[in-house]
Amino acid sequence: MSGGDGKRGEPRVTIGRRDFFKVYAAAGVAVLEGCRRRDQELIESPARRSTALPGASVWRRSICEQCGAGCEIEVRTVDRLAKKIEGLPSGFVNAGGVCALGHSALQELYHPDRVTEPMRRGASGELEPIPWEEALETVAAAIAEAPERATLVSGSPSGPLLGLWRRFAAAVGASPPIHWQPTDAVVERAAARLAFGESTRPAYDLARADYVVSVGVPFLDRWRSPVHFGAAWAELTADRRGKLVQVEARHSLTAANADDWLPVRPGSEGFFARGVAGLLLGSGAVGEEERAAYEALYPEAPPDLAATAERCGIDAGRIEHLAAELARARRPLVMVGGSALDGENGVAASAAALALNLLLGAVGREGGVFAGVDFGFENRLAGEAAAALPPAALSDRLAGEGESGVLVVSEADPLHGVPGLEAAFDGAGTVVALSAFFDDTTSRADLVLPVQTDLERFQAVEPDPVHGVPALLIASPVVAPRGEARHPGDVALALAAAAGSALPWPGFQEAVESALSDAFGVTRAADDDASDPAALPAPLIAGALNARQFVRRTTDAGGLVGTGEMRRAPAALASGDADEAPGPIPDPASLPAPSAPAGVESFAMIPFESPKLGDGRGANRPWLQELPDPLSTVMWGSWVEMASTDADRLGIHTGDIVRLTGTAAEIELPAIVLPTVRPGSVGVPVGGGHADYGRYARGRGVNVNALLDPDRRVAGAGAFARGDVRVRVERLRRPRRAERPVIYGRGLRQAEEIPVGWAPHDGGKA
Amino acid sequence: MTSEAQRPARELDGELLGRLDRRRPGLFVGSLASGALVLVFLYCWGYQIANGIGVTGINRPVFWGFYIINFVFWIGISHAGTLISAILRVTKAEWRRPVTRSAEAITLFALAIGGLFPLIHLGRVTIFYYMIPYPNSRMLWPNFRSPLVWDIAAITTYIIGSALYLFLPLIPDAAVMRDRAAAGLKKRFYAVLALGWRGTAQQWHSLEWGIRILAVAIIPVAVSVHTIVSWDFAMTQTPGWKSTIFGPYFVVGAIFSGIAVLMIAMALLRRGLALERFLTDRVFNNLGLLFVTMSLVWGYFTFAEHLTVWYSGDLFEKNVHHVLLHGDFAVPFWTMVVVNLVIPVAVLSFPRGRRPLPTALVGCGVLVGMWLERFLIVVPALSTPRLAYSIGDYMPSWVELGIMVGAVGVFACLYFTFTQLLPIVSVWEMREGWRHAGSGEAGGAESDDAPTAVATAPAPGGGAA
Amino acid sequence: MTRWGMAIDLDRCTGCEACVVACAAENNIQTVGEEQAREGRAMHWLRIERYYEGEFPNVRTRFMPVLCQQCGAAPCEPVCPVYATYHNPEGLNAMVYSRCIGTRFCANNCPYTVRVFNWFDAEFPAPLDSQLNPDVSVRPGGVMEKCTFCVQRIQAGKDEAAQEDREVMDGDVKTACQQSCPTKAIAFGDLEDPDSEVSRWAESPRAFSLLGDLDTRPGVVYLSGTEWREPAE
Amino acid sequence: MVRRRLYPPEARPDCRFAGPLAGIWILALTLVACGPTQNLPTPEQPIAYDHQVHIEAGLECVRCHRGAEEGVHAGMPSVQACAGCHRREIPDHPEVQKVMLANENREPILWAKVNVIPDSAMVHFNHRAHARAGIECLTCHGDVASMTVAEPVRNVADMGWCVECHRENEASDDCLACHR
Repeated sequence: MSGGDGKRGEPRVTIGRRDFFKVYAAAGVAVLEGCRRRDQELIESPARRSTALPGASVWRRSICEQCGAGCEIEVRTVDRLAKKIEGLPSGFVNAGGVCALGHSALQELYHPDRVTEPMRRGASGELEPIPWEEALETVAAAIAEAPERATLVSGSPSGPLLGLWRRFAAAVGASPPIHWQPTDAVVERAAARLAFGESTRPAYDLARADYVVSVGVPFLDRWRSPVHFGAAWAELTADRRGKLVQVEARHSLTAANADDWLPVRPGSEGFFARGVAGLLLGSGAVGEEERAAYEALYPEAPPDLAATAERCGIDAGRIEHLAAELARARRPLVMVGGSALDGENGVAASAAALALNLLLGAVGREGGVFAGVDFGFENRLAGEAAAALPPAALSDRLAGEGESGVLVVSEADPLHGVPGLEAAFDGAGTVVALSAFFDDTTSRADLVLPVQTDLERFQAVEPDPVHGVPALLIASPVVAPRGEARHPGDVALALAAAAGSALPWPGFQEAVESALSDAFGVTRAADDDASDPAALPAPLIAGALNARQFVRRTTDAGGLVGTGEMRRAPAALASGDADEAPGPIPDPASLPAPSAPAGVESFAMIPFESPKLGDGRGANRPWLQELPDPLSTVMWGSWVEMASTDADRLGIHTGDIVRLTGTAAEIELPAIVLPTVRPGSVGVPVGGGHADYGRYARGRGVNVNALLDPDRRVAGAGAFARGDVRVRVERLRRPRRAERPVIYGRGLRQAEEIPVGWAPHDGGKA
Repeated sequence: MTSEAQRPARELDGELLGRLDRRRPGLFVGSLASGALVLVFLYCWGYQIANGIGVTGINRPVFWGFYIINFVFWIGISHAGTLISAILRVTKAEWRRPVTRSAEAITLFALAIGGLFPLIHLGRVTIFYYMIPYPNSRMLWPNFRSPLVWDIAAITTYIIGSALYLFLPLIPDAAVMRDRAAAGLKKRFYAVLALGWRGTAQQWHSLEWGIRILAVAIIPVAVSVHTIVSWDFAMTQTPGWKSTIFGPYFVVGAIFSGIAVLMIAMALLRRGLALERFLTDRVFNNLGLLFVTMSLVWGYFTFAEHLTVWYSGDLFEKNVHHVLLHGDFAVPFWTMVVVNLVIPVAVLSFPRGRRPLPTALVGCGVLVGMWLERFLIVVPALSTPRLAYSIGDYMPSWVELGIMVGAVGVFACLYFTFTQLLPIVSVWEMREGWRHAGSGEAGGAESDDAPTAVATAPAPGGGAA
Repeated sequence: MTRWGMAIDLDRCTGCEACVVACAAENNIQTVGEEQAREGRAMHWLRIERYYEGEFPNVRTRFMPVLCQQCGAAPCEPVCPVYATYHNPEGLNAMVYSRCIGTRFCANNCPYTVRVFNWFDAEFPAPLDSQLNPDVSVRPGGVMEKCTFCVQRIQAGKDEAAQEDREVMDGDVKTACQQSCPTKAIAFGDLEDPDSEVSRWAESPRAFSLLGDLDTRPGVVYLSGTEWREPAE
Repeated sequence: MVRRRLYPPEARPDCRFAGPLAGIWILALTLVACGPTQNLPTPEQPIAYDHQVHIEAGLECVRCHRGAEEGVHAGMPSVQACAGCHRREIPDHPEVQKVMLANENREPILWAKVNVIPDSAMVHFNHRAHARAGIECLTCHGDVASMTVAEPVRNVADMGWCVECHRENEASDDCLACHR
């Protein structure tokens, strides 16, 4: 570090104090120096003692509840403030990773527009703050008045919490709560029931497969756990070991990373699966019992190659090639999900795709598909209460005897998900929203109860069994709750008490603890029969002493997780008894083709969840709004992806404002022309255009859900159909400066160019 | 003519100064207008300092914009005076006499403004002094490897040099003004400027030696200044900037624009002060020839620069080259070529084109063209970075435009003030000129007739005594 | 002597951009808002560049995370008039905010366009500011900034090691982006230490330097199995 | 000779302004000399805390400023901690009363920082690193033990001083050691 080394310019050229008076050139300047501002800063004596040193980092275990995946995280706190979220390296789902949405939980926690006190819509029509007790009284009264007409909606991914709501509904005599969850979650269960005879979400062992056909699964975008499946994908494709083929109409992030992309016509995924099945059966690579198992499901003959190619709109050669590679592969695996499931024929389609695994003998095999065994803890809190209802039940109930019935929405935003329900909402009576934000539903509510966000609350989560391993994750709060926000579970219990039908627990944590101790009792009693689905898998609780110690230990240890050995094939197939075996499945081919608005050239619109905003939950975080979409590189707002050929024909250029007209409504948004969009289809991200949801989301972008018709359902799984929407596309105008899309990669006109100089790396030595 | 040669010096002075003193409405209006523009300038700059540099249109990747463009442009203008008048003095061109003073004034003021732009351009102008090498409590020097620090050195030198160069020949005239002014503040002011000039032989002697030494010394300085300015660009690795030709290219461009300004200034002076006898058509003719030569040289450099880039086939260089010649910047580029090369050659090649009016008009065109040239050097290179993903664009904000226009006002304001306070035409040199014209010797050795000048011009101070 | 370096395996990068948000969270990077972003003033220190090859339906998509390459021979360093950016003894391309006067010369001279500028003072409406990382200064307007290789973590790592009276070991310092990457596509450590993970990655035959022919000797190594071709005309 | 020719006796340059100019110059230089290090203000504190008394009572610096040796920040004791002792020690002293009151209301006490490094310097000072190096508290904070109210004795914001000390002790003089 000596003076001479100016080579890379360390500022070594310095002068001692001695020389100070020698040079007088800059007297005046130095005077400026003399009167530098000294800001009067304050330093605080905190009111309470704390063990941590001032300004020292304290890392706290927690669970990310931004989605249902159950990523285990560590939160860095300094002086009782949360600073940074990092993945827990030992996290059983995320193994140290965190996704963009997960990081942004901090901005949800510290959002300037949080709801921090209970509010009621006063005479003025404005929401006015009221004390908790009063709020609870009001709600309880409204429920008690006509419990049978009360409607509960819970959007929390946490199983136990849903269980508690079920218990609550039963206690107050209301109908079971509606579990507000993504369409594909519902459809997958239905499809799994058809294909495997067990209605659990299938778990995929992606990492250990060697040839994966993903039918519409955007598992690198969002879906069930981008972090888990991202890691699995990396393992699959490491050193070109395995291969991923994406069969999806839209060029999703997953398709972008896939080794091969088959852009089938939207809605034809099921047909595609049948076609492939036909080729496999014909190839003779299929064993006898596989063939039998498959034909039990699909007695009639699959469509031939030509028909498939025609219906799916892709080159027959590619389908053949794919089938051949599947037949050749050692550990083939077929995944299904995402946009493939969102159409009206979603169940049939995904069942057909799942059934392929039977044909490939991939069920219950390493590198194959497993039954998503969950921890069964939801039922422990629910007790005898009936199971939760699927999302679509909401519109049925509202459409039905909605009048004057109280509607309690907990941590869900149905009005953003299905704007068509607006009218039905008006029909409903008192609308009560448990929410941390004024989202579309909350701002429409008559009563708003502030709830805590992930990091403020005691968490008990049954994660989505993404790899078939049961788990229960428990964590204590990381930071003190903001304002008067309460735990939704505590609110439920308080409501029950106020409604005169108190549940046996004072709070959610106590509920979880006691339920756990019951669980031990049960399993100790019935250690031998693990088949009892309600029972805790025995290995999980070995050595646990009592509930309190258990909770203490697990909250430190982040939870309770099974082992890979606990994966199991769907019970029905495992037991193999015939009457359990599912009956014939409606052939996707037999379902009607999607309807189009009359008399115009129509496009198939594919609503998709962008990696950053997800279903819209992320829209209120500046980090995510300013995050460029990985493919279109658009920040701050919505866009519609168009194929170059279509755009040329319609005279549309990137940035032009276009109008999409559907049967229900029309929306205007900027177009992004990409070389990767399937001609005849357009892609629009969901999650934009919130009526409210904090300053960063309000009126930002467009809510594509407005184009969805609330009466369209996925057949056989009470979920709203999102896919197969036909829209008309027309160019409106060149954008005004203020409505131009914010495109990050502004050199995208040179998109094909990859100007990267090649040079052997020299280890960066200077 | 000869009659005039006999008239006493004081009358000549009187006549000339009279012409200078004559209050012209145009001048008044001009001062008002420029004053207004000065306010615009100050407002915009203040607004920018208050709200942050973000009020400009610059962005990533176009980190430099109008401010740097104008910086280079004004420094270029500054070559109108000192350099050219120095050359003229050294070559003893007779017709320089009425021109030099105004030219040197232009230099000084243009430099002052040009030197201001880098400061306006700074993100944190409040600590601009970090760039100045002075002993400080942080015990840090600036980075002498940075072309910007070289700039500071070069421009400061040039300003001081030009100021002296403007001031020396001013001394005798200041003395004249002192003697004409009634006692009071004004007299004191001129007295200070005159530094006790009495017009003795020794004073004349040392004055002329001073001027001569400066005239020779200032030429390399002037050349170096614009070379160093060019190095702000040429020393980087940015495609479109890193080029060995930039040094001479910038100097030529500077002189080119300098002459353009000079042309305009001369045309104005000639009309305004009725100096047809000095600024004859022959002068314009010669200067016109010099002008068209510079135009051709500039054209040659431009051609050479783009040819080498195109020929090299360097990918990134060619990207920049592409947007220039047929891309987003094609229009300004070809406009520049027309006004800088085509028109001057077309007009100035013919004797009729080298008359005051056409030359002045061509000069205006060249000023625009040279501004465009600087624009085309700064923006396209930046908006076309190596990684195509980051390609950007640039649109100046009203603040930048305001400051740009305001700067012109500041210049005009300074210039008008100067003309109000001091003779914009060097009186004693004119007087000398008249004498030469009278005695028929075209620009004889000045050391010889300096005494004559003194002899025939009895020190007015003496008269007062 | 240490030479901090990073290796990025492009074959593992899915372009999910978790790293970008992690970076913003760790380094108090301001979000500039829609209008400013439209001006091209978004301030990500780390961006995922996306490139397409070919035409539908055989389009190949490429993702390349581009951050400050911490060049061994950094073009940005010599041009700064005040030493606000310079090369530190550990091979970091240091950026001293309090010294920066905002000439933006360094950014012009960066071949990777990875330097970003604070056009205005940062805004963190309360209580969003509760999240700000106390180890990282919030930069005022008019100051240049860029990826620092999470220097605050490097310093913390060294401080911790010194406290425990030992040398800094490989893996002691993890950058925010590296930490959050779901596919573990980023390695970080000491390039001088032949056993460090990053050195081992850098030895890979797939390793190359971004714009390597400029000989800026980047401290960031990219790994890619398929050749990244020069742009088409 | 030359001089005489340049300035003949009858012509002297006016030097009327030399005096004032020289005056300004000297003034400027003195200002430079007593640069930023002079006349540091001693801020008003909400409670007249007396260091000397506490030290004489046998308290160590680190007893209250817990982070001074182990942590990045020295930090201030919690109100709870203050009240803990003073429940026994002179609880009725008017100044102590303020503390007790704050403790009852569970509200923090906001002290005025004595040794301030302005935010604009963007310096991240690390106490424990200096403690490790065996730098005495009084090197920067002066002999607080003999102060009633703590007052600044050094301008801790004087970078030159930091750098000199770092050089003498062969600590890192890399900018990033402090500026981040």
